[in-house]
Amino acid sequence: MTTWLDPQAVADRLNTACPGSVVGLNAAAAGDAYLELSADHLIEAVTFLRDDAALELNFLSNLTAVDRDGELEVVYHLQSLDLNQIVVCKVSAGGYDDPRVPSLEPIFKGAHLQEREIYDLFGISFEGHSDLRRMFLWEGFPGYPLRKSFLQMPGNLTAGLPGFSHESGGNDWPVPGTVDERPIHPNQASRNIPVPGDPPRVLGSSSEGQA
Amino acid sequence: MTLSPTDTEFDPREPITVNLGPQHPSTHGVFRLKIQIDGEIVRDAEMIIGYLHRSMEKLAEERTYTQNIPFTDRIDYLAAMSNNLAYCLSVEKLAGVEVPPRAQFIRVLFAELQRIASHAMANGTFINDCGAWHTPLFHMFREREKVLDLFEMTCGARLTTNYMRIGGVAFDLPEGLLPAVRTFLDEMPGHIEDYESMLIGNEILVARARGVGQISAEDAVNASFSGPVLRGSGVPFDLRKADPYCGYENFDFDIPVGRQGDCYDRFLVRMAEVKESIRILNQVVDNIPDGPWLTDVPLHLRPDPGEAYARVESPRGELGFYLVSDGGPAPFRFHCRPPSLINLTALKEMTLGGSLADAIVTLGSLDIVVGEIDR
Amino acid sequence: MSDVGFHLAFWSLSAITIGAALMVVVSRNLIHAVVFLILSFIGVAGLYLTLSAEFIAVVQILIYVGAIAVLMLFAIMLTPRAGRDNSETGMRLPALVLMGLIIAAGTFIGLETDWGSMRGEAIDNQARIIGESLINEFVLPFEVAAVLLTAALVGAIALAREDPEDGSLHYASLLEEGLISPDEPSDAAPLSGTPGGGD
Amino acid sequence: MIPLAKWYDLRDLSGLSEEITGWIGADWLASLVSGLLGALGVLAVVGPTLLILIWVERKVIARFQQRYGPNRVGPKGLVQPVADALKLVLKEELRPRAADKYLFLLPPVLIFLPALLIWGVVPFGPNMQVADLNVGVLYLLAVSSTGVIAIFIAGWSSNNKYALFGAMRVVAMSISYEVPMVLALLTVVFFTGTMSLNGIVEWQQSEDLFLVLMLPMTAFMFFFSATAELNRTPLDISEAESEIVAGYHTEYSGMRFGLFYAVELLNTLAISAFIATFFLGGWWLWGLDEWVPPWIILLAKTGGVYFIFIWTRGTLPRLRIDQMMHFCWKFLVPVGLVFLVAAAVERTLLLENNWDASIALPVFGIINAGLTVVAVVTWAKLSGTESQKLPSNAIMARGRVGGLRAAQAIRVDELGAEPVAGGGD
Repeated sequence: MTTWLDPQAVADRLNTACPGSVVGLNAAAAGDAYLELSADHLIEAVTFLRDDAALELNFLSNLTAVDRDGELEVVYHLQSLDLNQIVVCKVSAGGYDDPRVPSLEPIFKGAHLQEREIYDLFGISFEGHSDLRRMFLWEGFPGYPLRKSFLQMPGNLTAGLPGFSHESGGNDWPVPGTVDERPIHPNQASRNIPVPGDPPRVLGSSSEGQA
Repeated sequence: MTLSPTDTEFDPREPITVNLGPQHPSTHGVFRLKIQIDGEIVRDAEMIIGYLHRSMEKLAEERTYTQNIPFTDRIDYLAAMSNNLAYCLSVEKLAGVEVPPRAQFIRVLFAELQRIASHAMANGTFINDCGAWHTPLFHMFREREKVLDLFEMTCGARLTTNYMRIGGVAFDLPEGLLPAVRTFLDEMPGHIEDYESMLIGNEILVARARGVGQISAEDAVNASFSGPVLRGSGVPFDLRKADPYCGYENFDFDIPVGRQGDCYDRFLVRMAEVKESIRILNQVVDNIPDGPWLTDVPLHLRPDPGEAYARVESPRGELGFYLVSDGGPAPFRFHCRPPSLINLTALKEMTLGGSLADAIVTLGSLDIVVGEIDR
Repeated sequence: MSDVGFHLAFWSLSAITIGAALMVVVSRNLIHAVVFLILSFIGVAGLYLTLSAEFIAVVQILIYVGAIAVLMLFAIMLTPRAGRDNSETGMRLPALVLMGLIIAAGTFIGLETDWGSMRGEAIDNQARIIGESLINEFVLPFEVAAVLLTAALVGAIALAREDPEDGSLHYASLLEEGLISPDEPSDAAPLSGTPGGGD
Repeated sequence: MIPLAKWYDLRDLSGLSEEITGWIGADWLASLVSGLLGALGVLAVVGPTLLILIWVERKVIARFQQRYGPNRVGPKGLVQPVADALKLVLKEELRPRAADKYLFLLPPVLIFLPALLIWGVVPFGPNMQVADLNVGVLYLLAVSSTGVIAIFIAGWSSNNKYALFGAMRVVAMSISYEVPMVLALLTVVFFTGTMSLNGIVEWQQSEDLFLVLMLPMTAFMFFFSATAELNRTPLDISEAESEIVAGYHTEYSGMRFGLFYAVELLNTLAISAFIATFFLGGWWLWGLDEWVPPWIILLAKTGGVYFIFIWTRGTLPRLRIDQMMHFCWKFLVPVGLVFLVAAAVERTLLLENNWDASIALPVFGIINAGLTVVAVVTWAKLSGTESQKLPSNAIMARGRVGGLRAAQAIRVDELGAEPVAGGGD
């Protein structure tokens, strides 16, 4: 079983090796715990994480980004194959105008295509990347589709499909049960996602008699 | 044509640019490889992708967690079950859903069947890329068909199965499936013997694939390779062993690894993995428990704010789903870690200096699925 | 073969040969010129056939069409500007004068020579006779030609072979440049993909 | 040789043509008519055979591949080739705008000529040959070498890089493989002492053996070189589907493509007939040719050889171009020279010493077979890189999981020594 490293322990080691590189951490629960690194010290910190004998996080398992409604952050899943442990690191890239993060390509060749993808879809510039071009979309595509603000961007893009948008009353999804009052994200509300309650569900609770 | 340019300054040593794809017999989909060749030797290779980009990660942000399961079928359409599984595991991790034991066994059953089907396809097309006249491909298609028949028996679909559910699987196994799987498992070793007598040690195949597209273990790890491509380089990393899910720790199987990380090693690793899958399947069929196959999960699941990253060993490598929830009915962020894409990272380095034919063989041995690359 | 058929064959083959040869000169496209040259060769082979010289005819096709013309096409195709038509040059007038003189000389010789015709039995086993005369009567010219061809072969190889240092494009030179490195351990240069081994 | 047959004798259709020309008075007209008759006869055999061949090849390959093959059009799908041909005729013929206007149209026609001309010297029976040239072997080589030009023009005029690659490959390949082919045929000529194809068959008849028994390596050389000249798997690099789409005929559509396709099959059939003639006794089969029409015996043998062609295509992957060239120049040519000398020495010994052929020939056959074994074993030992000699199996990790250290441990276990990082070949 892969060990999800305690961010606090990793942060302690990091702080002694390259002070100032850890800006925050969340040690809430396994799988959810992460380490927040500063973009300025990212290269040194990740190099240390890779080379440190006790951590040996030499496999960049996953690299992605999340748009926290205007705040872009890059998420790294660093793994050690031999020691079988993994840690999640996050770096804040800044707001929508000119988000920047140092590229991990010099340390992990595996970051090459994943960073290009993030640049393409989020518009985060990875400084030091050898070939930062759009990958899926063509050069000159208006905006970055995975940003939450994509629909407000230039390009005559309208929300939803005609006849299905929330405003035009196209949402005739039958929703049983009570309505969940918790707010949902505006982007999701604009599409045909119903605002559902939790319908009673018994499927699979017995071993026979199902659709 | 580059050979008859209209300008007077012509450098005869300038390499010729050849576009392999987006429509080409051996690019396995709408994948474009722009190669600069000098005679037959590849001097530069650049891949151009995105012809199949459907922006699934964006679409998924506007569908409920359950509605997203059919999307995952379309990510890697040659291993839909594995994609279903990876996504469901991720949601279950996010929402803290327990999966009943029977469902675990059913999931392993179909994930391994899917691996056999996918590896059959991969090896068949690989031999085709080496220039065989479709014979091994058709033989391997025969086995893949049998697996797809089993899928159809269970969930009605052959390719885009949409079978896994959050908290289990959609339906219980139909009557007669397990005997059918048993028959399949009894037949399969004979078929594998056929392939091995035909392909393994075939001088032409060895000449074409040995030492071609070689990548060392260090480079493979550095380039985040996973799956048979990583194991072909000799690194025994398999998530079924390293980070067991669905109770893989209870099954007895082994990890095959290659000798030097060339195309032939990847082919051999896939061949051996099929045998290991059969071993696992035999144990699954013998030990599958009775009981529920799906837990009670709200249809419109709203996990608490948080994030989860769960991964499985798909036929192509480490397939992970990174989900972020803001408490809404749909994922706030839906990210798929595509093994096909990441395994292409070092394509240029692997093809450089080889011949055009080697580049094709190398591409074939990486076993890409364009649906997963572009998503 | 009777006279009618013979004359028919001779005149049509002559027309093909000369017409094709003319097109070789007239055609502005190099590839077209070579294709006409091939036609001309075939016409000559046909003329040999009318002389009952089967062996020579077959050898004409085998060597001139099958080998020399193919080599010409190959060389032209690898020449960058072969696809373009040749443009006008300033050598038109001198060439015209020269050609006129040559044609006049040829006509003069053709008209003045007393062409005796030879009638004889067709030789049955020409290959044997040619072979015997080559190694008996004409053994010295034959050997000289062989040595000459060998020298030409060696010279061609020496000319075509480029030094690995000057950035030539061959596999060996790629090794020199370090673009491919089959022997060095790959941790020296990360991700130096080793190329096809081959044999 | 059997006596000249009556005109109605099926065993030897040449009697028929003799009869017909006998009715015509004029000498030149008679030779013209008999020539035309022969050509028509060949066409009448070759045309339908071609259609059947397409069906046979597809059906046999389908059986190799666990499929049914064509089985919808006509009984057992027999009419399928006709339907395909009709479809090809009706299809629009496209010409790329940038292609050379005249040269683009030439190759499909040009390539058909040698494919038909080559049938002129096939001895279907003792007297059944359109032209019994005493330089038949050279004629075969000359005619087959012209086909390259058509392929070449096709590739160049298409103005397509794939087509150009196909053309370049095909020229490089045919020039190279013509050498072992000529060497193989020269060996046969040296051994039999004749360049006439009928003469070669008659030699085999008089010595009562197939040449393949005397010269196994030469037969293989001819077969392999022919495979290269015909662009068939495993040497089909000029139209390697997975690399350069369709090679030189990428841009051809409709019946123009159909002609290329037909020529490929026709040439394969012709080469099968030549292999049957040179090495398998042609129309002769230990006296059976007195009872069965000789041309049926030849066609049966041809079918057998053709089946081997289909078989290799159905089972083998493709070699890379440099590997092909290596095989040609480093193995086939030297070995061909050795066998040429061997054949010359053997024939001279036989003629000079007046040895009893019935004893000497089997001895020579055994010597040649031994030489073949030596050549093959030597090549097998010398060729191939170190990495190609690695075992063909995956290593089992045996419970080891992890990264580079685990990989190292497995290698140490397996190889018993520190491996070189990254390998190399």
